[in-house]
Amino acid sequence: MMLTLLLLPAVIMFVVSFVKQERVKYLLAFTSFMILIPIVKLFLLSKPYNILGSYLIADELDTYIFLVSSIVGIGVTLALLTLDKHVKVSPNAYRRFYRFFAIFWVGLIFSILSNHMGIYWIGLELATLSTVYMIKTNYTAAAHKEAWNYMIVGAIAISLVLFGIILMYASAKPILGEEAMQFDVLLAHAKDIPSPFLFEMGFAITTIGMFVKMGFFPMNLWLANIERASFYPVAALFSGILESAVIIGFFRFSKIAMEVNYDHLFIFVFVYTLLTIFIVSFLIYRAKDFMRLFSLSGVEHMALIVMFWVSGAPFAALLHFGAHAFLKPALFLSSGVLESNGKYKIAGALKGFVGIKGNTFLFLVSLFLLAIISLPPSPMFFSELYGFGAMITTAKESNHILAMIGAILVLLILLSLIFYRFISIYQSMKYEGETKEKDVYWSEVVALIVFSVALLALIFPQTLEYLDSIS
Amino acid sequence: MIYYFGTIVMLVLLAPILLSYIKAVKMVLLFKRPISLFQGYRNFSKLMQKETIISEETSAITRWAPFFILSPLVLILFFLPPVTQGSYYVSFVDAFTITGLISLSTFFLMLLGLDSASAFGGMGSSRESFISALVEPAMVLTIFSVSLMAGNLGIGQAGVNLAEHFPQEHMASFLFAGISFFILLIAENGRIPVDNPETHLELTMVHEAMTLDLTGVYLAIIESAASIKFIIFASLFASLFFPFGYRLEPVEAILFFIIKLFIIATIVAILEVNTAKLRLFKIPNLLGLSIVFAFLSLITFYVLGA
Amino acid sequence: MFQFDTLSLIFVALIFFAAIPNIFYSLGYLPHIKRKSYYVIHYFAFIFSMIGVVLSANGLVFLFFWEIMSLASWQLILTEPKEKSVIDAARFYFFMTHFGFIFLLLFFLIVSNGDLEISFTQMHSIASIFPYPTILFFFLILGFLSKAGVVPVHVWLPYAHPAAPSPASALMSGVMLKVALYGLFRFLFDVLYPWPLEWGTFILIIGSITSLVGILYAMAEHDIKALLANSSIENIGIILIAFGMGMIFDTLHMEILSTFSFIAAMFHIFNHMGFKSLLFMGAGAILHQTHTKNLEKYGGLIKLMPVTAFTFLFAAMSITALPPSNGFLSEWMIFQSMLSSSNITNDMSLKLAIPFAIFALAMTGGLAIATFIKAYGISFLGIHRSSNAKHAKEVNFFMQIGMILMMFFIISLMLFAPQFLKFFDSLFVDLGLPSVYMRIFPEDMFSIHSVGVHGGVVSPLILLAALFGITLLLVVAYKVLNVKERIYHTWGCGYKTSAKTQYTSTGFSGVMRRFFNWLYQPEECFYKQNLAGHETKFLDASYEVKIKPLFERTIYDGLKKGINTISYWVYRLAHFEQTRYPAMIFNLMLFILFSYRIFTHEVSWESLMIESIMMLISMKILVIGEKK
Amino acid sequence: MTDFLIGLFLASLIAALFTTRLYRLLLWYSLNSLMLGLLALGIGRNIDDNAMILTGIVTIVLKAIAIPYVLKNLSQKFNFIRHIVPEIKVQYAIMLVPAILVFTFYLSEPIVDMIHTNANYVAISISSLFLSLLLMIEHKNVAPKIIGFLSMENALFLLGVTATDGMPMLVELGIFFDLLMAIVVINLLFHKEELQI
Repeated sequence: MMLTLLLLPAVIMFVVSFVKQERVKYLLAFTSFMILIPIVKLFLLSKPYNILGSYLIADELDTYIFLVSSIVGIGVTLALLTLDKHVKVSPNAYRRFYRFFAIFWVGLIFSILSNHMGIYWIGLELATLSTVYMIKTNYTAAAHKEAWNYMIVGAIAISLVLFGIILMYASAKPILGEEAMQFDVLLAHAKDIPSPFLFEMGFAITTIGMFVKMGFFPMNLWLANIERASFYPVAALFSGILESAVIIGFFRFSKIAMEVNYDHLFIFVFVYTLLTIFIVSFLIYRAKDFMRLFSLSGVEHMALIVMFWVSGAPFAALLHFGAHAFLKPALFLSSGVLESNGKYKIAGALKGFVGIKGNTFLFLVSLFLLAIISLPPSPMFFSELYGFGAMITTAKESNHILAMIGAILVLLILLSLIFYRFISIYQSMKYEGETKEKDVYWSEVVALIVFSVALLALIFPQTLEYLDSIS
Repeated sequence: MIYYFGTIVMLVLLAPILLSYIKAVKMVLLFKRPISLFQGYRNFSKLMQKETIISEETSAITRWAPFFILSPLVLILFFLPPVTQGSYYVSFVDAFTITGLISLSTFFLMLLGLDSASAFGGMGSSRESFISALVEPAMVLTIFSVSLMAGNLGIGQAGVNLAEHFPQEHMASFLFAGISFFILLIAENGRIPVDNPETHLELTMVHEAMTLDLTGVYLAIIESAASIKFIIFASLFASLFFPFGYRLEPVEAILFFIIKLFIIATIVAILEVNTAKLRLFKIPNLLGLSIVFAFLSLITFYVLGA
Repeated sequence: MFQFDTLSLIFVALIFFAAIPNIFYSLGYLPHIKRKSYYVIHYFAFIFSMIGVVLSANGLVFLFFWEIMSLASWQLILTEPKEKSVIDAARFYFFMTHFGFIFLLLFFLIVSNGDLEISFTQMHSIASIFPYPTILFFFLILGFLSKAGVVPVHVWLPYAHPAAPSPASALMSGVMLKVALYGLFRFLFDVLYPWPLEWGTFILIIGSITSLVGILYAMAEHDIKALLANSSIENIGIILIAFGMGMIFDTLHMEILSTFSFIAAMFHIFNHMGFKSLLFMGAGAILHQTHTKNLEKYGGLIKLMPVTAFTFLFAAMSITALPPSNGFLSEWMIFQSMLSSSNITNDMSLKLAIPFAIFALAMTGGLAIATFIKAYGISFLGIHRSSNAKHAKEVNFFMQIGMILMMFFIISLMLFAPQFLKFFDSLFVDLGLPSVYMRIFPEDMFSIHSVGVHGGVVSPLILLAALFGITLLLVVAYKVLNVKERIYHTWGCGYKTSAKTQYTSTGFSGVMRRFFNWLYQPEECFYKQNLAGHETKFLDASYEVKIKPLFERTIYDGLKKGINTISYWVYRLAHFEQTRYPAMIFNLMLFILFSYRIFTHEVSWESLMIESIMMLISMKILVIGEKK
Repeated sequence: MTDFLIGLFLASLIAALFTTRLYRLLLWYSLNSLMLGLLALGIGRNIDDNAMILTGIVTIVLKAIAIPYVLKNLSQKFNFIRHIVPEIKVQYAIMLVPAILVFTFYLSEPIVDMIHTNANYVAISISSLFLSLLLMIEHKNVAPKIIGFLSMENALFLLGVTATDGMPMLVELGIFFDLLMAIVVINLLFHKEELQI
């Protein structure tokens, strides 16, 4: 019942997208707003709520992530209405985009709500393959090349994930049988897995797959190039929704891995993410255009979320996740406007906005830019406080404090490098360069407003309590 | 009390005489016919009769600065250590206040130099600021070590203590402090080799350059300020570094003190005759010397306790 | 959430004393600013955030308001982003504040075990069991003193403060630096107490160095606001000297003396707030009228803007510590506290550090006189050096009100010194130190006594009265004589006296610059247009000096270079061609699985070596490939 | 019997690494999948698990016959380059392949005493994963990369079949569905090559 309700809008979208009509795009947008309704209903239900036996279970964690993703989706589809004002795009491209958006959404539903490794993987694969096609809605050679790139690397990553899943399943099957595929059962019996090494191997491979997909080291530029080549709403979808589908998987797997052997997990993930942030920060220091800048910083934030999660601050991780999921798509959407006078023209990009629309846009974008580098009162400020706090606590418990604190210090210095870059970009956007008239459309402004309202909602005490209760 | 005021009056009267005495000694040494000791008074009365010319480029500073230059120095006279036993001395003022008051008068002197938009004035205050900036630390350090040896910061009390029991155990640092203070005495009062009060040659001018545009009463005030400054330093030197003859009968003590002052003046005069005026950029070497000595005395006192 | 103990309240009082005249002043300054609402919003946000910082009672609130404060001040600097230099200054400033924030964050996280809502006293219990307290101390130092502008993390300050609109820079120099010091005080007292001797000595030394460096660069400045900013660095150094002495005494269990030094530090904090705000207001007034910050363009302003000139002179006398001004009193107290250290017998490092500090402080005093003579004389006295200065007028009513109010505050600091000292004394009694008020003022209010054995005495009011009396006498005598005056113009050796004949600011500091050449290493550009081949005769000549601070040249530029090279190599590394992606993943998996295998089962250097060799080979074959 | 089939599976995969012709590659791939299917059937009969048998049948039908056929059609339709030379030199390759095998056995050595099934199966499937990665690495053009991806899928199945005696039915079907989806997408990607707007 609930499942059909969830799937319905996607199915409608899929069907409608075959209608060759000019007006149809508004209908599509409208249907895409519908996705929110069942999700809100789901959100309000008492948890845990079995949607499909023990396969799809809605608990606090996944409903939260699902809600966030759906809001992002709505914002993106809103901004999509005026995509053609900024870039050359044919109406069929629109419909094709929605067709695959529908498939993407179905995949997302399964992967996020799943309580079952296999189903999680199936959903993820579905989402990935459909996004491959979304990249192609932009008819350029670059987009085509990147689509292939994404196809190949994404396929590798996905198969690695599945491989790891099977290994984990194999490690737990002797005691759990078919049940071993279910997250909750596995978590419950994680302590008495007969072959922890097999499990850890599986976990390592899965994690590599996921990290590759999130664009961690060494694939940093891979994601950046793809998002550069595709339309900015697609980029927004990538960083806003697809990543969330990946990260929830990581959350679930790492929870089990923590039970199995915390030290191995922590060292492995910490070193990996630290390396990633090192590379990314220096890449950002040299970034020359908005898309790359934003996607690299997206990678950075993903790494931070992962770090926070494994160092035992799920609250911080979730808060940071929410903030990032709202901020990054917003920035990607605005980048369509910002780049309206030249892709690599950063100086003066925030100049020349007139009227209410323009000024609202200007205000919101500068707000987002300052929020993404976690200046208060952005939610990221608080999440980073708590996340690093948890890190320090783990450092204190570990038996070589100084090394850990040194590592955290290095991490913070790298972040401050990114901070410096963003500040200089912000200033040059706002105060340098020549003023050139730019036009903004209501859809984008409304989308940004939606995102900012969502951000505000994040720092309400109730929300914080809710997030605290999740972990 | 009578001795207290007596000393002050005595010092005020003595101030011009001492300067002209130095001049006279120098002339004697140069086989010239010496000027009379009262030349200072003559100049003073001459200047008092002249009209004052005020430059139209100047501002209120010129009208007020001379008083502010003189008054702190006059004030210092009241704070000097006692000359004789049983004489009253001010207990609520210590060495820093005195250095502070001296720099207060210097401050206004420099402003005065800059006020008349002449090249000389600027030059003078620039050089003066340079010299006083280097003098300041030496002075503070010296006074530090002396008052440490005297065991009291109150300048009057310090003088008394030194007179009561001479610090044999700290002879080394006492000596260093003495040398450094003597250099300061020369530098602060613009004597050769730091400055040459006689000539009006822009290469050598420091103190004179600042007051070049003054005449009449204002100039008289400045000159008397200079002489008072000299006597302040001289008497400080006398009572801090030659703390003898304090226990004599009051009148004899005062006479002895005056003799000490003249001895100091003679030393200065002889020094002036025998040394050439230093180039401006050589001056820091001299002052650096005094800083070093002051530092040494402090360090020796602190570390070696000698 | 918030707390209202004496320390907080004292700083709240400081902020209010600074803010009230400043608000009047900026009321008058506002017409000068284009983006009014922007300015006003950030201005008040700035003030409130500072109040929030000093009132906050737990780490979370503190950090929150701290960041808001940085944010607001950064935006204030960007109020008038006309030229590039302002934008760069703002960026530099914001980066440095964030840099400091990192260390604060680490400090707080360590002493609060990640739960930032706990109170400072609970933090103390956590910090006391932390094995490496010195790390905490250095985090604290880097965090707060990079904001307070202490050498070597001071380079941003002379750029940032002048770039802001004058009321804002008055607030930044006058108050924000003090808020940083508040942080230092607060957490040294509440969290990291007791202190080892080295900490005090360290603070003493950096304080001395800071004061020297600050005043030396102030001496060489030609931009009046930058000059003032540099002198703020110097004063922060002085405050730190006093504070370091206090810490040293406290470690040596001379509580009386330590309280005395702390009181001296607090007193100097208030004084510096007063005169530095006033000086910045004056500089702002000049800037407002002449539209330039360059000292060389001023001159003769005393006739055109008397109120500004008078207040500026007043503040200058106070900052150069001339008796009996309040500045003199606080420096006197600091000297006294250092002098009372004569009977410290145990520690050699102290015996060398304290004389050095004394020397530094004295040197600073001398140089400060030179600096402010230059600042005042060149800008207000003589003849105007440019048409900007020629057409200056007295500033509007509100700005005058602001300056006069601030002057009154400074006067009150001088006249009511005993009351203020009592106030500070109560603070340190609150912090568990003994009260020394009765020992500073044993018999009467008139004379301030040093608490050291055979300490010195000073009595500002008597001095003031005496000075007035004697001056009055002289003036009266002058009037009685009624000498007749003649108005004539300055003698220019036969030449016509003009702006060109008088000393420039470059010329004024020339002697000093030449003496400290090894520090400044100035780049001089000298231009002379000779007349018919004569070496000595010339139509026109100009001489300019640019000084780039030593630290900036060495540390900061070096860092920038380093980062650029690293980022270049990372960039090269990350841009391998995309056909290599699978290869990279291959190697990654190889590496991680291998490491897992080793670290879970046998960790030995052989296996590690084998792994590394294997990784190298496969990297060579798969990723790097053949040389084309 | 099982070990024999596994050996053949690995052999066909290694052979695929050294081929220089596209159709030969397709052939090796289909043989590889055939071995997998037979393996599934065999094990399914041993532990009479119908799901497993079904999997085997589907594998043979889909992977051993349908997909190579489709790919061949595609290659004729969009005339791919059929002469595909490995990037990596043969001498390197013959060093790498045994190295990988040794490494994976070393890797799975601790598992032996942990699980009842043969740890070498795990080793072999990991190594076949690496090998199919190698297949993707050593070719620049798209078609062999796709084959590599597909044989990676096979490696997964091998692991699923041998180490865990088959995964839940639902999962296996899902995987097949995704495989089809992937083929469709690839097809579309090629198609778009044609109608560039």
